[in-house]
Amino acid sequence: MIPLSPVFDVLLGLGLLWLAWRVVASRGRFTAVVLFMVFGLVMAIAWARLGAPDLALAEAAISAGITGALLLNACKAAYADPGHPQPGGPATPPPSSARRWLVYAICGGLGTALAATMAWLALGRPDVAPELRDAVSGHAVDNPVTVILLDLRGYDTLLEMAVLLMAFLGLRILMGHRDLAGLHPLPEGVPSMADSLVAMATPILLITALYLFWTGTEAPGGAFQAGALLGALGVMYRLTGRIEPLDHTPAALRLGLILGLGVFAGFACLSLIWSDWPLSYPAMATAGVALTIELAMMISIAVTLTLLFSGSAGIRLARAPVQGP
Amino acid sequence: MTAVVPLAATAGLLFAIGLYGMIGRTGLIHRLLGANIMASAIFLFLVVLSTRGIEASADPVPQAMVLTGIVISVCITAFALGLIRYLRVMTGEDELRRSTRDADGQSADD
Amino acid sequence: MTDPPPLVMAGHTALLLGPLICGLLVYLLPWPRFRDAAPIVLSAGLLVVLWYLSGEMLGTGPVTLALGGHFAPLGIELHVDALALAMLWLTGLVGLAVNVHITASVNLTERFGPEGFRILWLVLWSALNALFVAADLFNIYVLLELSAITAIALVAVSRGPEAVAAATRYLFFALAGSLFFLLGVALVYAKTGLLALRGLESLQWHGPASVFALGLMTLGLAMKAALFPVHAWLPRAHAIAPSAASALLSALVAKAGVYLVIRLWSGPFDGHWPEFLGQSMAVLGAAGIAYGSIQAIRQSRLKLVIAYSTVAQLGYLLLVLPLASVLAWHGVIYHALSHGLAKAALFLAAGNVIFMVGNDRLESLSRGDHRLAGNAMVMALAGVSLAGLPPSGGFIGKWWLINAALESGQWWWALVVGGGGLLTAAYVFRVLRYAMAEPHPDDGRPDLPVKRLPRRMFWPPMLLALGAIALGFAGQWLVPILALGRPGNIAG
Amino acid sequence: MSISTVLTIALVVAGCAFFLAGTVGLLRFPDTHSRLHALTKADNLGLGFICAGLAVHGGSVTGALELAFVWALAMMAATVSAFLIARWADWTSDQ
Repeated sequence: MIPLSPVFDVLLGLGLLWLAWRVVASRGRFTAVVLFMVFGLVMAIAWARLGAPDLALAEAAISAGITGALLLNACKAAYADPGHPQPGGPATPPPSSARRWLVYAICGGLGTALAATMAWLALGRPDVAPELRDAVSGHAVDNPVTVILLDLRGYDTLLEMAVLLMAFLGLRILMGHRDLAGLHPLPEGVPSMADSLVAMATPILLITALYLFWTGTEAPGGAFQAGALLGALGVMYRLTGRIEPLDHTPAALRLGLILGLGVFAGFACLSLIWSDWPLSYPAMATAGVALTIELAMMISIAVTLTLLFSGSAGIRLARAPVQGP
Repeated sequence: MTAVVPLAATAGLLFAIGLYGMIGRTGLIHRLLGANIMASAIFLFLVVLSTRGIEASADPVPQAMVLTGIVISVCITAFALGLIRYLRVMTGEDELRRSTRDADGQSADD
Repeated sequence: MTDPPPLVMAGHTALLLGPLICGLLVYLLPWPRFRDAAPIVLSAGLLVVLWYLSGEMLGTGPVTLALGGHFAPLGIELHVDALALAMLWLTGLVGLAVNVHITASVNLTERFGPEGFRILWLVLWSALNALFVAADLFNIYVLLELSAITAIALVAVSRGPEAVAAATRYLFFALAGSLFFLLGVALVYAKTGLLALRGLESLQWHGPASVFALGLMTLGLAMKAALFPVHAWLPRAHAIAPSAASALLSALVAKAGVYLVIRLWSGPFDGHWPEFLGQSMAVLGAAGIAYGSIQAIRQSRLKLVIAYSTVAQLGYLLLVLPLASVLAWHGVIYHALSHGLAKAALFLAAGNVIFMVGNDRLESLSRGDHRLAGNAMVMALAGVSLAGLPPSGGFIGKWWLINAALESGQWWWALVVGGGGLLTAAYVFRVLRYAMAEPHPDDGRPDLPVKRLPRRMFWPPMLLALGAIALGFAGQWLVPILALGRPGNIAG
Repeated sequence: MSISTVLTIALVVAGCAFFLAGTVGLLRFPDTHSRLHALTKADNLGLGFICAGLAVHGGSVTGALELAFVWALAMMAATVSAFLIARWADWTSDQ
């Protein structure tokens, strides 16, 4: 390894700390959000540096990309939403200096203790169970992370799909409110250049997503990365007005929303037929079943992310597609 | 690997900075960003852990935990943003009042 | 490890995934009859399953199951013992009552279809069942997030600024709580490379890192459970939610956090904490009892009284940490069961009051209308159990706790239990005094009609309250079940 | 030190210099349009130089093609986003 690398790591760490501090200490919302997106990208660099490029991709796409889009959308909505009366007088009195020092003391103390503990723990090397190594290397699916996500800890992934669905349904409760401005397209119609970029990006994103999905069984990638890419495509379609919001959820969309969770849970129950345990894969068709579940999850993730961003109960393709120049 | 110690220590400090954002600020967006930084700090620590596992390749368990965790944190963030936005539309405020007065609203039964 | 009979595994699968799949079906096919009937049929079926599983467990003892057949350290394990079984029963009973109650009480068709409410609650039910049998740290984290997001959404169902403010406050507490919990999990994994509770129990890894991790996880769980110093979100959230949801949140969701604290302290972390930490946790519990009860006495709205009472009643559960004896263990299980039934009954009854008179101010209870009398009866029965008056489940639980405290020589905890009972009696009788009071001559206005209460709304809380009382007669009969799978630190 | 290493270092250093210039422009120029002007041109060139340097370093044709593809995609995205930012700047100054 190049001798300069410790310096680089320290600089990377300091950069992350500085960015994080700027995020929490900045005055304006917009500044904080943009700095947070930069923070996410630098974090992705740190992960790539630690030898986890697929996690870095997921962080950049899902965390910095989708979260960033959601946050920017919320900032924009702050201007678009109707009448927010300024409350008479400050809502909360500025925190007393005693309270401020208490917060500093808590955070400083916890940070020091955590940094020391984590550095010390990271140096130790607990034994990785040999059973785990054997199970991962002898599995019909080649990518170790996919083995964990779909088989060994598949139950967690199932529940994670439930969290995704619940996030949308939780938002759905709030959506009935008439005063909430949806996500409007840009003020004077759709800019032609963005539209042509979307047209151009569609095949590239589709192919990349399918590639990520397909390669997930043997190399970094899988349903979540692919679903996030498709979700990003949905976000672009929504921004350029190719997708319109609806105030109800059509049956097909409902099916798309619950498909991943439903297929996974149904599989868990069905597997009692060929084995004693739920969620165990049939010996003959492990890879095929895994791929089916991943496909269903990819569709659900894409649909849910698009709907979460759109901030509406449903969506449909725009009747009259926007014409180019 | 040399990256382990500085980045693990960074993770600990990042968590504290995120916590400051969460309890030291009043603006809800800033508090939410603080929570996201806390989550990122934990994920960074888990990624650090994944480098020291099986010699040839990384330890896949922390990596799977990070992937699950990222998706969950995006979901919670999206839901929280919806609540924050709705709160602003209804009350015009970007923060939670620290009032001691008891809520006098009605629940949805009636 | 011997495999349990296939039917046992199938039964647990039904408990874990049944409500979830039912929720998905109801969401996909929102026919009114189907969406009302399916959850009721499901909850009745799950009670049968629970009956079968309890019988099996009497023969075999506590069971450890593994999803996909991958036992630790490969995959995710489930562990079912008496405490878990008690909580599963509680969930099943409260779930049945709530399912019947919401067919008449929650009517949100205009903006948010009832199927949306159903799926939120059915997934919450799955998450709770899963939490009570979970035996894997990261799995617990995911389940905590799932139960939190559904619970918060259920609070937000009551729209309006107060509800959204309460839901947002709840969300930030839950978010901080789950992050602290996840941080603790990460530290445990860094130190041991394990996530399964069973593996951690058999590993010798005492040290400052384990106490640090335990502290972080406990702090996180305390935020979720609204234990005393970090309780600020609970009263408003539980008071503003639709009453059927309040019943679930108070009787089950908040309790799940305390349940996990007890699980962790007496399971994998047993022996890692010095004695004074156990005592200080119980001191926090006692402070919660005092604070919650006094606040409950000062409230002027019925649902706030009941919500503050939850802050108080959860404190009793922490007393098992310093006491650590068989009697205390039984007492805590009994207290959890009877409090859950009584609290759910009270919230459903409060919902009925709102349904009938339009608000839940205490003065409204003294309307002198005979239609309110049945409901007051429910509150009286549930209140008797809550205050620990004989004959009731609450009485047995508290009696055992007091005896455990006296046996171990820690008489001060007996005082806490007794004093807490007195305070509880104070706020219960304050509510009943309003309910029994002769109406003020000016208040009996005929222009304020009292709506007739459907039977579907009256009987669920009534039966829950009667169940809480009936537990008082079943003590000796249930002891052999309660003894299954006591943790190691509790002497036999 | 082989000729390809020297070439790589030269190209990457040139790329970094363009990035530096672009960033200085971003920080120093007075309004949105001139900032965009500094940023897009300098950064696209800088990225191009760095991709070329890496392609020389990698030494394979497919690698070079992939890097060229990366550069092309980044340029497309940069073009459109610069256009959108400029339009937004016009729109807000009109208000």
